[in-house]
Amino acid sequence: MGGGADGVAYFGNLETVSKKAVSFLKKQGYVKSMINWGDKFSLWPVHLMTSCCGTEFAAASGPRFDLERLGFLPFGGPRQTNLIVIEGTTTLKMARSVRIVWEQMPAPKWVIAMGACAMDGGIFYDSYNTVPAKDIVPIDIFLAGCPPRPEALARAVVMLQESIVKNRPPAADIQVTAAPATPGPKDVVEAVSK
Amino acid sequence: MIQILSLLMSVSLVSFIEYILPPILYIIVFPGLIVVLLMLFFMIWLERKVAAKTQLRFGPLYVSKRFGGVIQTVADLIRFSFQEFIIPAGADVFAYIQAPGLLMAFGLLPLIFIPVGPYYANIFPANYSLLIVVPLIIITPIYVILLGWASDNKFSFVGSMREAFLVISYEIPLILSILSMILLYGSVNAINGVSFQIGRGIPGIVLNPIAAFLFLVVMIRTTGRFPFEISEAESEVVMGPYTEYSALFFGIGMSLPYIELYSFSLLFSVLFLGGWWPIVPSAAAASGVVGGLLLPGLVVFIKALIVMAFLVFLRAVYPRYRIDQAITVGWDQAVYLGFAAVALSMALVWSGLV
Amino acid sequence: MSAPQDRTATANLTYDELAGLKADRELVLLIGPAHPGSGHMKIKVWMDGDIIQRVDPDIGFVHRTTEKLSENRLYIKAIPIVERVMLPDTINANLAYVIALERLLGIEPTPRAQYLRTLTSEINRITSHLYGIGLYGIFLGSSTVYMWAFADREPLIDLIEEISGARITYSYIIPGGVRWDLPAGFKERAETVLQYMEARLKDYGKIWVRNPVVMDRTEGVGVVSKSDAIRLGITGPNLRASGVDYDTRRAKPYAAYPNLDFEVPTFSEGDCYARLLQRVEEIEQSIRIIRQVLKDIPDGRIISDDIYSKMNPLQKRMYEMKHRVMFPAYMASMRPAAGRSTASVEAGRGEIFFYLVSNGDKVPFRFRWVTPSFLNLPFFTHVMVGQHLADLPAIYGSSDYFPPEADR
Amino acid sequence: MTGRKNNRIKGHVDALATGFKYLAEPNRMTLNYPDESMNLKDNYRGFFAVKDKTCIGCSLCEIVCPPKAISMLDLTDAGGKKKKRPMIDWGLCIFCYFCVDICPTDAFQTSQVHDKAFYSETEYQTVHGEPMQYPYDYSKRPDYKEIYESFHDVAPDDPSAGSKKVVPKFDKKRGIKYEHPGQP
Repeated sequence: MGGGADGVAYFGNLETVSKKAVSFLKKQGYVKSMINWGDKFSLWPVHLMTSCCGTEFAAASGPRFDLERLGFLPFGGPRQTNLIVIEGTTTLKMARSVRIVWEQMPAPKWVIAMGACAMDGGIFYDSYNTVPAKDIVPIDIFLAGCPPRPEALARAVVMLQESIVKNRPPAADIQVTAAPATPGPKDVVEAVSK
Repeated sequence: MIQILSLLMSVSLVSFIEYILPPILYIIVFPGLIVVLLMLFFMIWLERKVAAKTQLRFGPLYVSKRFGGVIQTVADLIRFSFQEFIIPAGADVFAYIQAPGLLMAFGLLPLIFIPVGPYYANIFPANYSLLIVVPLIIITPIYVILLGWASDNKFSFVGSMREAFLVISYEIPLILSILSMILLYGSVNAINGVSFQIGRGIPGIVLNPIAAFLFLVVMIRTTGRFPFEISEAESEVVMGPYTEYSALFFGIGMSLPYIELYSFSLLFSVLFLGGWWPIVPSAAAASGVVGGLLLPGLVVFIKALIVMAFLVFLRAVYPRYRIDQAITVGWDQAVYLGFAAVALSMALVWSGLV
Repeated sequence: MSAPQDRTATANLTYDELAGLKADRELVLLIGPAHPGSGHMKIKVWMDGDIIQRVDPDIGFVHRTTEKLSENRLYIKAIPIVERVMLPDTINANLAYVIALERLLGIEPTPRAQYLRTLTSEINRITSHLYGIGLYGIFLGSSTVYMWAFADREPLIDLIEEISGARITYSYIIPGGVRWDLPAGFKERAETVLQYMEARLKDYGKIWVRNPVVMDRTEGVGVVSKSDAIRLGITGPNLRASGVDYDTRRAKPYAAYPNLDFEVPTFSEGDCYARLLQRVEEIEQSIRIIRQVLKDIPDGRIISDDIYSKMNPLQKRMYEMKHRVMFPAYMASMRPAAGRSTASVEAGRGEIFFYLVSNGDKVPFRFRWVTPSFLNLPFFTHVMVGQHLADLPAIYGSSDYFPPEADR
Repeated sequence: MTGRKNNRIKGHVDALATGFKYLAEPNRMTLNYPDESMNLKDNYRGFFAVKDKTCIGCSLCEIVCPPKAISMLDLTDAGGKKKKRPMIDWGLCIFCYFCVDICPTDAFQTSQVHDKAFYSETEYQTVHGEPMQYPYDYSKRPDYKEIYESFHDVAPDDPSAGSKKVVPKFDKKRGIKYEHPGQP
């Protein structure tokens, strides 16, 4: 424990110390599988309604499909969550919010691109105001349909859980997607593998 | 070194059981840390499950299908523990980091002063228990305010301001409610209060229902249950004071309302539900660990559990009040009710009915 | 932070300096677009203490350029586009567009198709109102009502799914008629669902509508007077909750509505509670309409002869076998004669207005539509001033505003 | 239900009693999805494939497709004759079934499969292998013959095939309940 110049006390450099500790712990096999188990059953999507698939997202958390069974609890703030479900089209204006929310979220984070609009553009493929979701954030699961049925969202969550258990790293760790200053449909994705 | 060893050897097994084990049991096991932790896991799961049941669905299930997903909170805790901890750029770092810890500490502190068995008097000074518990309960929300203040977020700020307003407006009803019971029992020692109820055979909730109702309302407010879940209102101020907190610190912060709920419920069952009645340990058994501590403690705990279950069930029924309505209730009707409760107690005592 | 601490220091300040102090006290909140109480929009709120001074909604987060897209595509391709804009209420958007298109083409749908359009439209109206009521629950903090409303949408959604083969985006109504006929035994199943819905509405009354906390939160909050409602141009249930008896189903009848007997409920108070009750009442009326439609529905073809005659023999055989309309190639090459047409339809949130101009080409020359949510937008900025911060979600939720619909 | 005068105490009691009623007698309508899945109606609009023999290559489906998810491929069959066949991009398809309905020969093989998700773009853009370009980007079109061979006449694989199939039934009291067709 050291003393800062202007009367602020530091516990070392908190960020580096905690990162070192976490990376050490994560190398231990049993710890890793425990973390995976925790992540698997605690996928909390952030409240980010990008478009109209939000109605089916809402129905998926509703009683008939009740994704809370799988530990999927929609939550308000981005700081406490670890999953974004991009619900349909992202417009140029919304793309910035999506990127900001994604960057506000703490580290192991996943993204589900829900619906045709988030995949290749769907019916709005040639609109001047929409962006494919993969140009904004790295995406783990793509989900077909317009809008996909709630079961399909459940399928995406199940597939995400499987990939977590199989130690597949989140797409955020593999791809480095540069945030376009003004993201547009023709912006090139720079996917750099580690 | 040798002196210490000889001292240890001189401590016989009997004195170990009599003098050293009970405080350890009391602090670590019950109603201390381990039970608090288990209660926390269970209560958060129960809240989600009860709400889900009322809402025509299952709630957490797949994490352990056979037991209805009872370890859901454990999974959430593990996930929170290993998530990235983010300190916002504008936050007051020192306050931001220490606030959740202090919150936890002050949330746990009242537990020491709530007697859960007659044996309690042998370990801790119980003579002023009610006088100590009240300020300890009231002081905790100050750290909630600190939490919001340190975060440098407007929603946290608004949320902590709401918390501050509500704390102030519900202090007087809480004090009046406890005061009326102190007047009735003629003692600030909660053990005397329980023996009063056991001796008369009437629980406090029947003796002074106004005070009990008022205490319940204050309890709902302080622990942020619906319809008084105002400082964390998700659709208004996101998560209120907790908006910027991530990872384990959020877990610590969010567990506070449940710890408060626990201490309040213990206090409620001691003050109003007859404490450890129907188990009335004899004088000999009262000084034993099992008869004096564990069995009465279990009874108090079960009563507290029922109270907690009722309070978490309210989530399924009510939306939330507006802040000004809640404050008006606190300063207006609740204070009148408090005076009525005190008057009722005085009338009971003076008329010699109890 | 520079506010003077000394009490006497403010005594001699001029008005402008005091106003500066006030600006120092002012709190500006940016609510949205990733805020649990905002939906797909950003609301900028200036507050003095807990009182809202000014509200500036920043819309356009879901602007998907439907008008421009439709002007570059075949007429038939606009059906899915208009649906995506009003996702809780797709049938009504679809119906409004198809009515405008039919007027351009000069096609008249068959009576049975008219009844089927009314039927699906009313079922969709119930699901749309339930969607609004459910989200209002979230805004006021009651997750139970949200869950219940979304649970009770499901049987109704299943009913339309039986007819149209999709959960939300039905694309059911086409020029000249509808795409599928009623399946066997539909009437009995629909009656079961309606009885279930009626029983559930009583429980909604107990836990939500008559709940004292809800009444405290909504009564007298966000009051829109009758004259204000007309002046601001708001529409739909919000307009009727302010005491204006205007319903497009009555004023400009379409589909099978002229033959049906139903009431248009109105409330005079114009506050959030009236808007909530308005939706509950309209659900009851919709149930009544659905019963009548199922009783009175005439037999016959579900597609007009204009379209049927253009089908090839295989498609005609498919229609006779499966009661399912196959598209003749004409659907991909519709060229309405030059002209213009309009259509108004009462959707769940209010009146949709369509304006189509054709210059004889296979794509529309002008495609213009006005959606109800956009018309309802001015009213909540109007009434939020002077209310508490906590009333913002209460008013927003009561208006049942759906941002994608407003942004188009 | 519409009156405004309300007894507050009765209101609280009613609300709590209704809550307790549903707590004591849970009226669940949850489908346990990954374990159970619904049998949808025959006309449900799910994933579909092309019947190669029936297709005459008239391109009507390509013309009518609203999101341009269908693009016609120029292929040569075994006899060396040129033919056109539709190719579907699931990243664009909105399941409106305009293509299915406009087909003059009813050449689409429909299914009720509706719950497909993909780990990467390469998986969905043809379902079977090589990624397809955007339909309007004709300059980069590769030879799709092999892909098409593996694609047509193949019913889309159902991710929920292994789960228990249930049939939703309407109920006056519970709204929706599920019945297992296999059980009596």
